[in-house]
Amino acid sequence: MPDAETSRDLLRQMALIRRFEEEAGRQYQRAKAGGFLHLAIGEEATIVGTTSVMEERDYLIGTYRTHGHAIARGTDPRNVMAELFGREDGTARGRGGSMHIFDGDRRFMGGYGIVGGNLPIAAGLALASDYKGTDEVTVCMFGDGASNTGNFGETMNLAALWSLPIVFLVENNLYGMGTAIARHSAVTDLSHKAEGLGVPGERVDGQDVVAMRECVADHLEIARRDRRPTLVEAFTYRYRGHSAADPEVYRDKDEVEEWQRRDPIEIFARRLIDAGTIAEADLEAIREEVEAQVLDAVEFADASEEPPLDSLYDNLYVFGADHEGWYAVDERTPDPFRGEREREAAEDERVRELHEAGASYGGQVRRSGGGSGEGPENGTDAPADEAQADEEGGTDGGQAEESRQQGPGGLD
Amino acid sequence: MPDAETSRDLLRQMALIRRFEEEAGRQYQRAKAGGFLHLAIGEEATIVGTTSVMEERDYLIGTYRTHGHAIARGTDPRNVMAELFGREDGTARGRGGSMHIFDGDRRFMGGYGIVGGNLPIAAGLALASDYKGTDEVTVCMFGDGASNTGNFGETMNLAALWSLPIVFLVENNLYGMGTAIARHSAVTDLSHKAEGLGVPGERVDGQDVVAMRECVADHLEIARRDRRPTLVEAFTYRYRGHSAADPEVYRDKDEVEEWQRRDPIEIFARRLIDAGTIAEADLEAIREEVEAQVLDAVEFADASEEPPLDSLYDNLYVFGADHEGWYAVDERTPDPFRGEREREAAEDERVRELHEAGASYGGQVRRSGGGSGEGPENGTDAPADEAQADEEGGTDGGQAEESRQQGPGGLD
Amino acid sequence: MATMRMREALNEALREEMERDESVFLMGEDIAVFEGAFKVTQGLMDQFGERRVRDTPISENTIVGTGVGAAMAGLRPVVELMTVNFSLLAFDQIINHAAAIPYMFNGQVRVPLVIRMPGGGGHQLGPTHSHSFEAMFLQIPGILVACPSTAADGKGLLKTAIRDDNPVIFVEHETLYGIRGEVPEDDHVVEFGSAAVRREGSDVTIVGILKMAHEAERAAETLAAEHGVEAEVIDPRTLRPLDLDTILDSVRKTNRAVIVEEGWPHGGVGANLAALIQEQAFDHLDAPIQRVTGADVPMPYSKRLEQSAIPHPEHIVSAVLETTSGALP
Amino acid sequence: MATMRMREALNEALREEMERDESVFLMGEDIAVFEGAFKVTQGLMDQFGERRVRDTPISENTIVGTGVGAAMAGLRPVVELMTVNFSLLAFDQIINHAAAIPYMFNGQVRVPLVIRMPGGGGHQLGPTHSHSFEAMFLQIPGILVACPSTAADGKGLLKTAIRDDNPVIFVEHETLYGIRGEVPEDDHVVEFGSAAVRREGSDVTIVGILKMAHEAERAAETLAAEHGVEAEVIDPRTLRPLDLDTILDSVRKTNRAVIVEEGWPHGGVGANLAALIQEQAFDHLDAPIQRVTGADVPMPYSKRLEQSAIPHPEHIVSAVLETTSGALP
Ligand SMILES: Cc1ncc(C[n+]2csc(CCOP(=O)(O)OP(=O)(O)O)c2C)c(N)n1
Ligand SMILES: Cc1ncc(C[n+]2csc(CCOP(=O)(O)OP(=O)(O)O)c2C)c(N)n1
Ligand SMILES: [Mg+2]
Ligand SMILES: [Mg+2]
Repeated sequence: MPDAETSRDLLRQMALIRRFEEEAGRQYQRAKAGGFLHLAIGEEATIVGTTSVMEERDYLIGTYRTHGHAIARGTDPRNVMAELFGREDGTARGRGGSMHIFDGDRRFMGGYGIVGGNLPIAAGLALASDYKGTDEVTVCMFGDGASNTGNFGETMNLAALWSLPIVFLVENNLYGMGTAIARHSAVTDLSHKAEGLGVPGERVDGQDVVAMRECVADHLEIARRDRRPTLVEAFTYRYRGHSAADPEVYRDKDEVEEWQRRDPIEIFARRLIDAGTIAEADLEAIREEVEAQVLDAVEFADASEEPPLDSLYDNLYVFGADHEGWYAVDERTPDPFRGEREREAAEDERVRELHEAGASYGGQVRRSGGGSGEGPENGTDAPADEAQADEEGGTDGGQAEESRQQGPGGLD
Repeated sequence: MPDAETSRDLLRQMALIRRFEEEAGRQYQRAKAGGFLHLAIGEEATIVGTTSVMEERDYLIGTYRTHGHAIARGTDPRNVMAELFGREDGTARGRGGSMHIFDGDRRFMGGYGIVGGNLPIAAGLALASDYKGTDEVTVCMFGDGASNTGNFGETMNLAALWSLPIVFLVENNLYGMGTAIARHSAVTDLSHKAEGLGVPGERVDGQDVVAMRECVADHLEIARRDRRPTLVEAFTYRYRGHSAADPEVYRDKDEVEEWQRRDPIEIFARRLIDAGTIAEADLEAIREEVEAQVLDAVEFADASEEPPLDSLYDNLYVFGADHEGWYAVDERTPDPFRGEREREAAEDERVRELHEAGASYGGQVRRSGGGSGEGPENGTDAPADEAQADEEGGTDGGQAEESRQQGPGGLD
Repeated sequence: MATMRMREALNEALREEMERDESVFLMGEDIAVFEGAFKVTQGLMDQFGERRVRDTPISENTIVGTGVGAAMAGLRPVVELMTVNFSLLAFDQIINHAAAIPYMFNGQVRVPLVIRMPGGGGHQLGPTHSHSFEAMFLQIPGILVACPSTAADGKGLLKTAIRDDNPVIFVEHETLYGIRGEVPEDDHVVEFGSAAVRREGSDVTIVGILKMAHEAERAAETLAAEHGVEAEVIDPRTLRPLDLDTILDSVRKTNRAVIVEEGWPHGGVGANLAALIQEQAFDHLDAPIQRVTGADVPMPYSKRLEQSAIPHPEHIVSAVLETTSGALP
Repeated sequence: MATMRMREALNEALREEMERDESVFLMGEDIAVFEGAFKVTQGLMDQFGERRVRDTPISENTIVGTGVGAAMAGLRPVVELMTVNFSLLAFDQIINHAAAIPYMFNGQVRVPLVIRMPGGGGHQLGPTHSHSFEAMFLQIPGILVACPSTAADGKGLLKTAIRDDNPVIFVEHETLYGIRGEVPEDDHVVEFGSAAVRREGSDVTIVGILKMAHEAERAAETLAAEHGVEAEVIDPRTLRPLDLDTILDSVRKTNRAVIVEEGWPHGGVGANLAALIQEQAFDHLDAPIQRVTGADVPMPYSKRLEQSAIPHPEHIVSAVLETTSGALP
């Protein structure tokens, strides 16, 4: 068992992530956050157990379900929430959204929307660590469903062949979207899935933060010392749907409830109280602490500005001294060299007007401080010209009608 | 041991493939065949051992090294040679070339130039067999290098998950092009590589045609009866370079010689003679038989016509009664609807001339019977306008200089 | 005529073709138990069972390749890729295999495969989930490309796609699943290679695909009401085969063209059409062909940024006025 | 000036950049022990060792993705894909990752990655080994696309690509490796986005890339000698960024344009250029812009069929005469 301070901190982190994600869900219902929202509620021990034994210099890379991963790495929840709100102070200034959180300073290397897409990138991070002669380790987290992608086989082989310092960590929550593991993976004991590819594995109880810590610490040590990859299969569960859009027809309430009885936060809290490590009052204090932190994050996010329209082309390309900033082309006028020069071009009144006209389909600009009290029908909701959409059966008609219940068209 | 007649036939098939490929190599040197030429010399027992226990209704699918596979399935060597010559009577009428042999009637389903590309297609063939309720089995052959492709992991998992009737057969010849297996695959015992993906495997001596037969027969039986996939790793060797262009810097002469002492044809011939199954005279008869067959194939190929230029768009699309044949577009005139109408358009003198002009860079048309005696500088060789190419340092200059030694630019 | 949503029209097409032909079956991620990310396959597993409606692992290249193999063996697979963005993982099987096989094996074998995939932006799905790749697919000889914008075309084109003996890329638009429209009863099929003239007009030809076909119609209304410009609006419906004749006939009448698409500007659908139109109707053009496209960026998440990166009627109106400036009121 | 082959020029660029910058390293199939399928990496493993010249398994998407990750961590990987045809297996890492990452993470991280890949036809490699995908790559915001046609440009552009902080697709042509040319000594770099005028002329502008830049020059000689037509020949050298100014200036002078590429006709490089030229120089055009492209088929193996599917000077001459018909002698 970790010491008292560490234990309290693990608990606090898990509680923070839980409360953050619950609030994110609420804000999504209020249409403050858009797109897809994939919550990891139920998987907090897997996340925090892992990050808590990583060094600052280690790399972490994950999927589209990584609000908690960033927060556990030290990213301010304010910036994560602001990203969900699509604002200037978001982790990617509103470019990435929930699926693409990133914090380079904390070596949280993203947040990737393509299932399996982060695996080869992890290999590259680890290769760089080796190439530079450091003892950094890369932790690459992905889902059970991702173990069926071509990248899985390719990357396991490459990592083993080149003895790369990676811990592959499968967050096996038993489902890839609406498909149960037995319906998507021939071998369901994922700890063995990469053995024939040169990466041995171990299964661990992902609901037990202490077990996670110990297991991941061992594997980090193998990577750091022996410079070779291993795999950890964390057996876990998400309590919410795949995304906010998920009707969850594919699993029983019973199953969910059974797993909820193994809630990683409750289990750990009980254990700490039973052992006398913390008192009920500490629990209450943690609750209040994270509540305040999350509400503050919402307030912060809501007060953050919308990205200005003339930032549309920012960071599409990196420019050196020699470049004039015209790698991109734009289409709104017949000048193919606009692109980053957009800002100059925006001085042109007509172009500015067109940009505004387009953006207005995304609602009014939010001014700082003006967030609270506005209903969901303002802000990020439906087209400006709703009546017209409706009348026609609606380019966006169907979607607009359904999105508040299901999210975008029901897609994950 | 198979009976005398079967044994003699196995030997004859292996000898035919060997002799065919030797001759193909010679014809390539003479520039009668172009492109890449990948010979399977040394791997004949792997091929014939496998096909000899397959049923006619079973599917076989392979790689770019499959002259022998088609011949072993019953394709007339004449048509294979004609394909290498790029002629009308080729298995694909000169469209595919050496890398893309196909014989639908014999359920030899190709010949694929993309490493690993045939694996998912094999899954589809097997799925169709199951879907239709037949007991057909698909044999999917590929190399050690292909086991590193994303398709390998994806297809193994899918085949196991869906219990598809496939025998995956790795022709492990220890090299993927110029890269030794230990330099490309973390796990070099490929029989275990797919175990974690749900496909158990077995290694067999690919130089021993009898062992191959027995092993593959067992696995065919599992597929046919239990409707599930397994993997066979045939341990074999190619005596020639990866392709005709290969300088073979990556392996020792010693290694090649060691494997040549395990020549699958010689070993089997000796065994049959030692056992009294055949006599030396039989050997001589087989030699003469295959010699005649291969020379006949060359003569046949050489007499076959070049595909007419107006067949360029043939079979690009399949047309029903409703279609006018204009799915394709062509660029030589500003009519985007030409495509299959090419033939009509070719009536237009200018278009015909342009086509001829283009084709003339591929040498003169070969008339039937006119093949023999022509030097390599006619026919399929360098641009018509060689002097010009030379003078300029040559669009094709460098290549033309090198191709007779190395094949196209030294590529695979 | 029945009124239904695009989603339902597509579902009906699948259902009817599966009823008609036992060799038609469906494969894709989450299409069976989950009934599809966009619910297009709703109810089909219940009706046809798991043999014919198959959930797959997340293995895009292999799913498409399995479709190719099954098609070569005589079945008619309809593969769903969850979105067009993931089709990039299957480009090898689409281009090097599905498109090439009939040709490279000299017609010994066919690949009657349909690959359905929703695409496009507008749902704030950000830079990995919002793109449009029609302009890549239309380049490839050996495949056909359909992109319906109405419920009726959704049904009619999908039925045609399934019956066609060639591999078909069937692009749907994520924001159009909810759109309602009249769909003819019975066996409604829409021929490939026949463009739909959505509105007649004499002053300018606007060509739009998928969602942009609707935006073009809206722009045309504004142009008529506010600028006295009568636009002819054409939806090509299939990009390969392409019904260039209908477009050219219109341009020969209007002498002006604007092409609207959601994809990127460089080398897009509009570039192809502009090149073809100027080649074949040069003497009829009174102004440069204008293109209205999505912005040249990976799609940003922020709703306002995203909307500013997608064409809207205002942009189309502006482009039309540019082609008509000086010439019309 | 030294005279060398394209292959040697590329090799020199790699060698010099590796000597200059320790963070530059190479990965690819058969590039180390085998020294590259086209021998571009000859001698580099011997000089730099296996740490910096790495043979990979056949895993295109993962090789590119490993390059993306290494670049994000501060290295400058140069990945070789054995041919452009296999790049289709890596389209996901190229488009959804390499191109999108700097933008989607708001510039917190860069992807200074070069992906080299030989392409094109002419060696009878048939339908899986002979294609040209420049027209797909140029569509993608977030990457740059270079396509050298001479030894000097091969060296100069590759050095620039390696130093550039953006992901670069570097397309080489398989039949140009042997071409000889003068290469300036010392640190020869060629700026991206600057087209080369290979020949001056006043009657027509011919734009050609890769091998077609050479075929365009040959056609220009024939045109001058046999038809009294003086063609200006332009090689854009990079397709993104695109030096449209140089092309437009030429067209404004010649009033006619012909674009030559080896890729497929529908939606090709030529379509993009034709669309841009007519947009921006409409009033200067005296005739439709002509495109000369590869035939709309997977490349056939037969040498004569293959050659008939690839553009040659005759086709270019014919297209030029079409644009000048009636107007010139
Ligand atoms: C390549 C790709 N295919 C499909 C999708 C759509 N998709 C998003 S999440 C998901 C399920 C992934 O399941 P898993 O890997 O188990 O992760 P989890 O969501 O359970 O954390 C799917 C199919 C995608 N984003 N990328
Ligand atoms: C996807 C892909 N990548 C690379 C190549 C180039 N290439 C052709 S054969 C080959 C080696 C394959 O080795 P293996 O699978 O062992 O088969 P073998 O040639 O030994 O029979 C390579 C890299 C290719 N054709 N396809
Ligand atoms: Mg999961
Ligand atoms: Mg091999």
